[in-house]
Formats: sequence, structure tokens, C-alpha cells
Amino acid sequence: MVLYLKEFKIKWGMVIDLDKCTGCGACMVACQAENNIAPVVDASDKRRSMTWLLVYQLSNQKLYPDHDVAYLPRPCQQCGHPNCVPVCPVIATDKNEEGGIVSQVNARCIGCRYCIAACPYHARYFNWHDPVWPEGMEKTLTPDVSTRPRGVVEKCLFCHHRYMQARDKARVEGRDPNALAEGDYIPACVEVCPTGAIAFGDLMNPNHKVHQLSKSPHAFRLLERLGTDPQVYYLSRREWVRRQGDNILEHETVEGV
Amino acid sequence: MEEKKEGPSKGAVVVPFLVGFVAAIAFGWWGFPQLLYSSKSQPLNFTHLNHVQDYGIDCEDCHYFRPDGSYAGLPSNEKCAECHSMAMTSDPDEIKFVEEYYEKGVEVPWLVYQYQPDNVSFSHAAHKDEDCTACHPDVGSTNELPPYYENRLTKYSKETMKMKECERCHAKEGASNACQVCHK
Amino acid sequence: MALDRRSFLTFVAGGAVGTLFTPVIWKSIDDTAIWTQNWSWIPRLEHGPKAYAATTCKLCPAGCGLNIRTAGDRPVVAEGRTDHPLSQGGICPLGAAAVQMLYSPARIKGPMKKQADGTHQLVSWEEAEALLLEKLNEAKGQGGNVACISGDENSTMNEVLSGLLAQMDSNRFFLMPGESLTASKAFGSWLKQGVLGYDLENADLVMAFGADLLDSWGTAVRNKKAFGAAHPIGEQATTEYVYVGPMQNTTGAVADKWVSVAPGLEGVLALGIAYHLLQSGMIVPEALDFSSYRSFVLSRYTPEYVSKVTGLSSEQVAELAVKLRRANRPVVVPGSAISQGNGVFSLAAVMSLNFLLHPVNSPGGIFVLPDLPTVVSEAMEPSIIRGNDLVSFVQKITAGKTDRPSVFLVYEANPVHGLPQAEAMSKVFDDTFLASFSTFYDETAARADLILPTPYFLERWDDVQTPHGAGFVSYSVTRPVIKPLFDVKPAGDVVLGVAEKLGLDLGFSSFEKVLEAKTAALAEMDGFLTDKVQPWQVRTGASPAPAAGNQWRNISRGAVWTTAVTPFVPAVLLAARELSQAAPPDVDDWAYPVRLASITSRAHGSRHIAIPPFCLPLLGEEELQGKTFYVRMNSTTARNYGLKANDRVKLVGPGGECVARVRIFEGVGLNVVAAPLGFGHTAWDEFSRGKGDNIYNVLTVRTEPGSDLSVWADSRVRIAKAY
Amino acid sequence: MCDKELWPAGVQRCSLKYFLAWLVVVFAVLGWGVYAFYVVWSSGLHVTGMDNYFAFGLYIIFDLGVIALGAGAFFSGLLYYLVRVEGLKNIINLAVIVGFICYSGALLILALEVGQPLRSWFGFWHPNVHSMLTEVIFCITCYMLVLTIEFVPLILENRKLNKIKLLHHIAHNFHVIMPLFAGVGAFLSFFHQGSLGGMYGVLFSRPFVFREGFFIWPWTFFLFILSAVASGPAFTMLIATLMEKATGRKLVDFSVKALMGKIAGTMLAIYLFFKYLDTWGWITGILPRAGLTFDQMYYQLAYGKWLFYAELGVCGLIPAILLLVPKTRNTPGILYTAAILNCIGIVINRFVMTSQALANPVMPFDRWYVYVPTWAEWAPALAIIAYGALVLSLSYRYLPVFPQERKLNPV
Repeated sequence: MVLYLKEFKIKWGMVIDLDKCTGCGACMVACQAENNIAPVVDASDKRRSMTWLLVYQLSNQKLYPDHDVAYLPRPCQQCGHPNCVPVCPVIATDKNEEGGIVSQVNARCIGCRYCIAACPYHARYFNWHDPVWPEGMEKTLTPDVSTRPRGVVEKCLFCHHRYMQARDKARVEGRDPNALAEGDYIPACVEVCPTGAIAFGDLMNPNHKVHQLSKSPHAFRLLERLGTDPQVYYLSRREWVRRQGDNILEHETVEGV
Repeated sequence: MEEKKEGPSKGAVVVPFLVGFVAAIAFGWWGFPQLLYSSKSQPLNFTHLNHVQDYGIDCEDCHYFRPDGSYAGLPSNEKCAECHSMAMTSDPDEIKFVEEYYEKGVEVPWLVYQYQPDNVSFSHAAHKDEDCTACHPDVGSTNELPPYYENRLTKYSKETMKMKECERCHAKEGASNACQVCHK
Repeated sequence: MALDRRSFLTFVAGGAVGTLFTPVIWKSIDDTAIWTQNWSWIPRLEHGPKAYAATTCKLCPAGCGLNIRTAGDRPVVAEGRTDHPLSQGGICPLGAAAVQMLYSPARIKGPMKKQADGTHQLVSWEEAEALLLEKLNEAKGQGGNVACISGDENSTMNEVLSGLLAQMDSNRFFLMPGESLTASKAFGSWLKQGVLGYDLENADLVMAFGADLLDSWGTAVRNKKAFGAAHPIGEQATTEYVYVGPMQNTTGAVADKWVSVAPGLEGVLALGIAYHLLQSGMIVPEALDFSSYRSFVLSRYTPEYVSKVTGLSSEQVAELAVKLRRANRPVVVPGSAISQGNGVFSLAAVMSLNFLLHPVNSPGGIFVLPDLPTVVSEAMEPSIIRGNDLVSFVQKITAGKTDRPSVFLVYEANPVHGLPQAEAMSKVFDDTFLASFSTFYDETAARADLILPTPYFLERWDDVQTPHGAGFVSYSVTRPVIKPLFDVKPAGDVVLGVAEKLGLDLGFSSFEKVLEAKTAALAEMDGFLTDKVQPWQVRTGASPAPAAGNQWRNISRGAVWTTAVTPFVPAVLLAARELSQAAPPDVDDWAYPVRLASITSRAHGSRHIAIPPFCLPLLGEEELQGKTFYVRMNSTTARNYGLKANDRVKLVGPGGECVARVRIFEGVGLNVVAAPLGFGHTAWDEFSRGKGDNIYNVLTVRTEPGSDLSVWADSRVRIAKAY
Repeated sequence: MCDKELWPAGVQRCSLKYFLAWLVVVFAVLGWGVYAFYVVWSSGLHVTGMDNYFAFGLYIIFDLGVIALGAGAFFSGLLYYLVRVEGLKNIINLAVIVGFICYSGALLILALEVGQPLRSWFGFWHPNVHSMLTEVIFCITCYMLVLTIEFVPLILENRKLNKIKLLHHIAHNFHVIMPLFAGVGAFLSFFHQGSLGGMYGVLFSRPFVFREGFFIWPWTFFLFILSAVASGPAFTMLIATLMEKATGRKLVDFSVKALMGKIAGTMLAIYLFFKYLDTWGWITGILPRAGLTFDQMYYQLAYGKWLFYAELGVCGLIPAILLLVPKTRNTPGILYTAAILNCIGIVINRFVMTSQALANPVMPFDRWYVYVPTWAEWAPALAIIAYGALVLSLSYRYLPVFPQERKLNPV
């Protein structure tokens, strides 16, 4: 069933330390501001809200006082083997660019939502409403990310525009745009995180921190056994957290998941 | 044979058909563009050639890369006012710049022939070795600014390069044609 | 040829075929699709060069540095500032939403006067200032019958306001209630010239009692940075964080250890730990009242007693004591989860652990942070301001024990919504002239007779002096990054102008000049800028270069000033007398059997800021549904009161009640209900108005024996299913 | 006023007044649907019950349902024109009309379903050849053309139209080449029925619907074809019966209905054989490999196990037996009941594959949600049914749909 596999020399990836995430949500706010997502009056309608980055609360399901919680920020997992890409009938989404970011071009999207059905992470969002900013607030739109009309699908792109800007800066400075140093390109959520719970870099580059972190015995990926091969890794020293990263049958044991 | 007699003569069929055909062709290729595009002129006539030839200003003095890698496509009022904070001649366009724009603090609403949609992020840095006129009209070697045609439906400039053209060149040059290389 | 039907049809057919060979259809289809990228009701992007402006956040007291990104002079995004010691590149959700708040629909567009029908009408600044002048003149004639409430603990604005009051012979200047008041009651007798700070950065064990260190308490982002640095990603932690508090809030969730103790009982546990430390021979040589403290603790806070009251086992308590004893540089942080309403007992009990563990001013422990010099003539001393108890004052007025001021000035504060027992407390504004200096149309502005809108902090000059909970002295300036969008005026300028017309001399003509003078006054102290060396690094041996050059120029452009100077502390008092008098009784309250653990989170705004539009998506499905908010309790508590998940529940306190839905959350202690502050707004805008209920209404104020302080962090309620 | 000269020769129809009154009812329902179209297109899909969990809703379920039930057209055509099952001659016209209604209706609903209808042509211009949906878009559109071509000669056989020589010739020649279109139609139909199933089967990140398969086609590809073939003839037969009840006239000989029942029963049995195998493989293979159990796939009432037993037992095995045993099949009441159960079973299958597949949380910390359609979804669905009633009413009144009608209803 593998229709679609492409290897890249650069693979931008995140490693999120769930033992450091306080669930404060600064990343979610930064994401909205950076990516020109319109605020909505009733954001409690979670099934229609627009949260490219969403912080889930995980529970170890035990009663007080043995209870424990963890927060899991979920950006688009930028799967190495994305299910959303091959199903798109109009190539509005693709995984074809060096860096391995799954693209989403709203101008091409016809809004069939097949990709939303395909994504088990709920990382894709449909514009149920036309975006509306309170009067004047549209002046805070950044020039970097286009506004989207209703009726199209959108998602986290690892702040792809920052990647483009970093490449341009490298070009103007006479450096190789294909050999960015760690820190040249960082998504907004990573930048603001007050506890530094998110590391970002090239998973293929041994000089980047994420390369080693992704190999940690405490590292895991969401729903790894489905074969989506995400470029987002999570870290936790707590076994119950690692267990919740994937569906586990009762008799199955999880070794360093 | 009988059926043919009952029917109209060949000419009676062919002539209206041809008239309709030709009319449609004429409308489609001549009338339709007139309807689709509105013609606009630049707010000021900027004399590129004079600036380059008479005052020895380099293209890069106004059209330059910022240190962060972005491209300052058009000079701001401030840049122009380095020379034109007061009118130096009686040229009406120069006076208009000073009075209508600079002194009022309003940036000149230049019409960019090649303005790309919001969903496109064109990197000038990546194309800095190309010839500007490969995409832009050659305004630098004349003192006249050509008219600007705006598509009434899409609101884009008629000259805005279509994706096909970008893709063709990228393919030729071996550059990536992945969507997000240009789209944002 | 006549045009009969047949030839017309043939003509049409020809036209149709011809059209296929023209761009008409194909171009139209294509352009229609392109048109959908460009719907006129969806805003287009505006381009412009990218730039940054460094400033300091004023949305909560934590004083973080913000880097405001602009695109062609438009502020677009708030980012962190790596050069600011209070945030070090980090940012909280409220700060991240700072730029968009510029255009909040709740912004006040210009000065407003209350009409007879209770609505507000825009007026000119001349008229507004004339009215303020008239009212202040009346008050001046009545011997200074004016009071002021400031919601900004850290601004030099407090000097301007308290200076005005002082020159009108009034000393009724109050801050919104916070923990510096409690500290002042507990240690004010010997700590005259500063506050206590916590050197988290150099500690190897951080134990927070109540204080929600990693969300909203004190210098929240700096605390998180310290936590983050001590927990390098993917590596073993270098500093252990222990949270002693009522629930697995942000701090409890991520701390290395969570010890569940109901609100109000933190002090009991602390003295239970102190018992073990004292048993092991620890002493506080510099404390004058050590022996009475020692005998009080050893006689009363025996392991059995503490275990009975807190519900923790004796082993658990002993284990915490061992942790503290074994650590090289432990620091204990007292506080309440809502940064207010804490009693002297709780604070002094927890703080005594610090005194036991190490001398004051030792790295990784607690430091005395000196106050900065004041510049406005007759401005109240910071230590005096910290000791003024607003809630007691309001209670005295409503009880008729003191006279009601004829004029109330409220600066960047929202007492109508945010005082404990808010509904009852706000009656203090009946029959007075209430003037509100506010950026947003909050509940207090909605109630005010006169609204004097202040510029948003991105539009004005302001400053932040050492925030509560900091570990070091700091001073940084807030500066305008955009011209005011509306007809607003800096409150400092308004007050200085009115003072002048009142014939008072505060010594300055504009607030900007006050800040310049403040910056100049810093030269009295031996300070440095934090561009290369951070203040906590100085404590472990780094030596900074003294601040040089034009101080105002540097600081007004974003530089942060700090000093490592600590005042000499001859002797300390452990507040043994207050501890023994204020100790909570052993009996339980059966009328209000459930302990209320209030929550504050920066995701819900702050004391004077309602939840911003961009923070709404942060509220989970079980925090807010439509207009109803949720309170949390564990399944045992819920069962005891016949409640299930999603049931509507009524919380009744002695002073008020509110309705919420039940969220079963096992991270809350037994018989505790956790409820968030910051909801139930009635003014503001559509984004925050009418969502949830105001928990401030069910908070219960009691007077702590011994300290005479108003306390409500340990409020209790009755809960029952609501229908 | 009378429209008698437009009726097919030698048959009786109700009075025009009656007919118009009936049309008023039909148009009322249609009007409500048209209003829903307006609301959805002008304000967006937030008026539906769909959300970020339920990317597909009633629109897609309805489309899948009618396309499956409309499969009677291609399968009857295949059997009649290519396999030469002569008995089908008497119902083939109706099968074509029902197919036409189902497909055109489905396409109309699709125009609602996409968020950007003005861009829907991108599916042809910028196709992604890997996407099953691309296959669906191409095949459905092409098959719609074929159905139109198959419908045209029937229209031209209207008494008035057929008098025009040219139209008469066209109709005649169309009939001659009809086997070709039947073949093309069958080919297209096989593919898009399959691709619709394939759309779900390829979702390897949705263990509820993911299936392995043959080459690029997951097993659901073939199961959808078989299930459509099993329900289509039953549905066509039921429509014929419904029309008989509505008009009070005998239109098709019972033997034809029984033949349709036999075809449906046979195909249903074949389908169920594979479906059972597939389900077994799913429970013992795909689910455990994804770390899931059968029990985790069901939730409360809306997505309960009753759906599983209803689909594969009550509406699967039972109608298959009833349709295969000659004795029960030849009893009209049982035949109809079995056919209805058969159709319900297939609709349940399409519902489960769509709604339950999306409701089923894949991330362990995620939860179930229940999808409830709104009026904006029911109205267009009802409107398509009304549209079907309209087309059938007009066709029945003015076109010689049923060759046996004159014989079965002697004047």
C-alpha cells in the first residue's frame, strides 16, 4: 500500500519534551498570530475551531492521589508517509520539498476534506467560517502567510515562511541556503516556549540536537505502528505517557516505545 | 434525397453559422479582454532613464536586498525624499510627489505590473542572478511607464506571471517545483 | 436573408462553436476560480519591511520583555526577548496575544462621562479633565477626601498618584490586594527597605507552597525559564521542583513531585517540616524570636498533628524535610495559587523554612531586594504602599467605621470585578465619584462616572520595577511602538496636569520626564545592564561592567538595569508571635464544608485584563462550553455530593454564589473544588463577556487573628447540584 | 387542458389536475432543498453538522447510498445487453432512469459538499493520479454522460418527439449501439463503485476502514462493487413496485421482479461471503496490528454493535437466504421485505464506513463524538428524492418506460 515514499536529505523535525510542557498555551497563541488565524467569539466549539497547534491534556487515568497529567502539543506531524497527501484529488497538499514539510496550498484546495478524514491526528482544519477579524485587528496580519477563505483546508506548516526567509537570508549573505545552521530556522511555537520544551532542527543532521534526541530511549512518535512515520518526536520519562502515544493491546508490553 | 429537399438550402444553414462563429471569435478575442481588464495609469510618472543616465543612480540604490534577505521592491517615500524632499523642478509629477504624498505622509500607491497574489511568496534572493526583465516590463530603459491592466474579476495585474511560466522555468533550471517553494 | 427561427438557431450554434475557440469560457472559468482567492470580505496582506521594537509587557505584573515585530510600522506579532532577564526569550499566552489586544473591541475610544441613564457618552479631554479637577478640588476642600486604587504594582505611576494624594493630605493609596501586602504584615517590622526575592536560578531544589510558580505566580516566565534550564531537554534534571498545593495545576502537573495539600494548610505542612528540621538541630542564629518559634513548632506541629490536619502521612512529611536538608541550595517559595489573599500564618510558616535552611542573601536561597529610589515629591514610600490593606479599608467603609472618600481614582485596576466578594465590595463605589483610568472597558470603567482612557501599553511610556516574586532587582521601560489609535492620554500626564491646576507641585510636567528622572536616580545605586551578565550569575562569581553611557537612552531603548547590591540585614524576625496567634484552628467548618482552590492562569488573562480573543482557543472542552464554565473536583468528592461529570453545580460562599459545570479531574485533592478566576465578565467585549461566572463573588474574606489581615486564599464553599 | 397526446400510446394516466397537485408537493420539497443549496453556498458549510471530526457527513453517506442503489442501471444493462438475460428487457428502462436520477442527484449533492465549488474543475485539470477520489470524479462524470446517452433514446420515444424523423432516427441508432454504452458504462461503474470503496480502504491511518488488497486496490474496492451490484437490482425492483402502488396499475410482470430478486440475492450471497472473510481478517489482522480490539470500534447507541449485526445479519444473511430460496422469493410480500432489508443493509454499510470510521478515535487520548446532521443536510437529500420523484413521474407519464404496461393493463 505504500504509494508514496520520498527520501529527503533534510528533514525538519521537532522533539517535544512532555515532561517540560506546562500546557500554558503560549505556543498556540504565537501560532495564531504568526499564521494569521482569525479569532472566533465562541472558541468553545472545539469541533469547528482552528488550532493548527493544539495542546492535549493526557491523564494516566488513575484516581486521586495517584493521578498524573501531561500536556501534549500536537502540531502537524509532517508524516514521512502521510495519509493525507495521496488522497488529495487536486495535489493541494504534497510532500515533495526538501525538508519534508507536508505542504498545503489553500489556493488549490477545493475543500473536499478527504485529507481531514485521512489524518488520524486531527491536524488538519477546515475553514467552516469566513475568517473575521474584529475591526482594525486585520492590521496585525503578518505579510508572511496568506489569509484563507472559507471552504478550504489548512494546517501547520512548521512556519514554512520562516524556512523561506532563512534561506533568503543565507542567499543574501552568500551562504548555502541548503545548509542552514541550527537555529537559523525555528517555528514560532518553538521560539516562544517559556520552558524550552520543544527542540527543532534537521533530523538527518548529526550536528542538530534533534538528531540525537529523536534516538533517545524515551522518544516516541504518535501512532507509530500505523506507519505514518512522523517527523515530530515526543520525549517522556514517564512510561504511561509513552504508552498513550500509541494504541496498545492489553497483553502488549511497551519497551521504550 | 427527399429529406434534403425538405430541408433548407446549404447557404441558409452555413451563412448564419459562419456569421455567428466569426462574431463569437471577434468578441472573444477582442471584446472580451476589453470587458475583463480595466486600464489604470501610475499615480506618478517616474522617469527611470533620467535617474539612471542623468544622475548616475544605480538600480540597486532603490531596489535592494535588506539584511534579513527580503527584497525592498519599491523605494519608500523616505528614499525618494533623500533628493525630493522639496521639488527641485517644476515637473508636475515631482510636485505631486512632494505635496500629495511626501508631505502628507502617504506612500505612493505604485501599481506593480508583476504583483503576485498573497498566496505566492516570490523570493527575489533566489532569482538575483536572473535578468529583471525576464519577468518585469523593461521600465528601466525608458522614461514612460506603460499602462497597468487590472483583471476586474481577479483583481490581479494582467501581466502577473502565471504558475505555468514559473513551473516551466523551474523545470528547465532543475529547480524544485514543490508547491510550497512558491506558495504561502 | 430574413432572420427566421432556423437561421437564428444556426447563428447561435455558430456563436457557441466559435466561443469554444476563444478564451471567453476557459478564461472565465479560470478567473472565477482565482476570484475565490480574493474575496473582497477577506483582508489582503500588507507588505512592509520587518523590524523589531523592544519593550516591556504591562499585561500582568511579571514584567516580561517583549519584542514587538512590525511590518511597515504596523505591530503584528509579539515575540520574546532573549536579552531580558525576566523572560529570556520566553513569553506567556497573554503576552503572545499582546499585539492583537491593541485592536480589542473593548478598547475605550476616548474620554467618557456617565449619563443619567447609566450609559457613557464620549466627551472632550478638556471637559473630562475639568470634571476631574472640579471633583478633586471639592475633595481637597474636604481635607483630602480622596482615595486611589492602582492595579499596577510595579509602575512609577504609583509615585505620581500617591504623590497627588499626599499633597491633598490623603494617605488612602492602595494597590489591588497581592502577596506583598502579606509579606509586609509578616516581615515589615524588620524589612523596611525592600522585599524578599527567590534565587531560583542558583537553587538545586525549589519547593513551592501554593504559589503557581509555572503559570501565573510572580515572575512567571522567568520561573519557567529557570525550570526549563534546570530540566535540559532529554536530560536528567539538575534542580528538583516540588509543588505543594491544592491541585495539579500547571505547576503541579509538570513539577517533579506534587504534594496535595488543601489551600490554607500549606503553613501547617511547612511547620510540620520545620519540626523535622529543628529536630535535626537546625537553627536561625540571626533571628531574635527563634526560641519562641522553636518551642511553638516543636510543641504543636508534631508529626501526628500535621498528618491529621493535612491528610499526608508522617513519612511523606519527613521525606520532604529530608529533601530540603539534603539539598545544597534549596529555596522554598511561599504563596497562594492566586497570588492574593494569603495569610501571614501561611507565608511566615513557609518562609521560616528558608531562614532555617540558610542565611538570607545566600546563592540559591532568598535575597533582600532593595526598593528603587522614588523621584516624585511626597510620593509614598514603597514599603508604606505595600502595607496598605485595600480590602480592610473597603470593609471598614461599608461597615461605617470610616468615612467614604468622595472621589475614587482607579488606575489600571478592575476592583468591581476583581476584589474578593466582588459584588459586596463594589458597593464601596456607591455615592462616590469614581474615575477610571483604563485602557479597556472593564467592569470598573462601566461603573465609573468618568472614564479617562489610558493608552495601551504599546502606545505609551511606562516602566516596571522589580516585580513581586523576582530573584533580583530590575528596572525596564515600556515604550510606545505605535501612535495611539484612539483619543487617549497617558494617565501620568492627566494627573500631573490636574495637579498643577490644583496648585500642587509634583515636580514634573509629563510622565515621560518622571521616567527619565527615575532612570537618572538609579545612578545612586551600583547597577549594571543585563546585556552580558545576568544578575544571578553575579551571585556565583561573574562580574559585570558597571552601567555607562546615557542611561535614559539605553533603558528607553530596551536595556534592562539591575543591581547586585543587597541592603544590610542585622537581624530577622520569624514572626513567631503572629504564627502562634494566626494558626488555623483544628475544627472544621461544617457550614461551608468544601475547600475552594481558586485558579489563575495567564491563559485566562490577568487581574486587570479579561481573556483576550487569541487565548479563547486555549480553553479546553471541559473549561468552557458556550457560556458555561467548569469547576474541577475529583470523583470521590463528586460522588460525595451526588455529582457527575457535566452536571450543573452551584457553589455557595457566605458572600455570594455561582453556577458551573462539573469536570471530574483527579488532580484535585479530596473535598476540594477548583475554580478559575477571570470569568464572568459583564463589561469588556463579546469575546469575554458573559462567559462563566465570577468566582471572586464566592471568595470569602476573613480577618486573620494576630495580623488583622484580610484573608481569602483559603475560602470555603457549599456545593450542590443545580438545576 | 389535457396532455393526452403526449402520453405513450394505449395507456391510461391520471388527470392533469391530479398530476399537477402531486407536482406541487414535489416542488415544495424541492424548493426547501434549493433554499438549502443557497444557504450553504452563500454562507458556508458551517450550517451543516459536519466538523473537524466529521469531515464527511450526510452528503457523502447519501451519495454513497444512492450510487450503490443506482447500480441497478449498469448491472441490469450489463446482464441485458451483454449477457443477454432477456427477461430484463421489461425493466431495463426503469433501471436506466433510476440510475440517471441517482447519479445526477449525487453529483448535485457533491457540488454542495466541496468547500469551494467554483474550483471543483481542478479535479480534472490538476488531478492527482494516486487519489481514489480522482478516479471517482472521472468515472462518475463519465458514467453520468453514459447514463444520459442511455436515457436520451427513451426521451425521444415520446409520442410527440418520435414523430420528428430526425429524432426518431437518432433514437433508433442509439438503441443499436446501446450494448457498446452498456459495456462502457459497466466498466466505468465497476471502477467508480470500487474507487468509492477504495477511498476508505486506503486510509491506512484509520484502522476502522483500512484494508489490504490487490495491487493498488484495497479489498473494500471489490466489496463496494459487489455490494452495489447486490442492492441495485433490488432497489430498481422496489421502485417499480412503489410506482405500481402509487399509480394503481401493473407495470412489470412479477416474474421480472422475481428475476431481479434472484439476481440481487445471488450477488448478495457472493458479496456476503467475501464480506465475512474480510471482516474476519479485519478483526484478527488489521485491528490487532493497529493495537486495537473489536470492542473498541463501537460506542454507545449511535455507533453501537447493533449496526454490525444489523448490517451483516438481519440485513445481510437473512435477505440473501430469502432471495435465494425460490419459495420465499416468489412470495411477493417476502420478496419486497427481503429487498428492503437488502437495501437497508447496504446503506448501513455506507453509513458505517463514513460516519463511524470518522467518529472512531485513533489517538488513544482522543474521544468519540457523535455526528448529527442538520436541516441543511436533510433538505438537499430530500430534495434529491423529490427530484427523483419528479423525473420518474414525468417519465412514467410521458415516456414508454414499461413495455409490458399495455399488456398487463388491458383497457
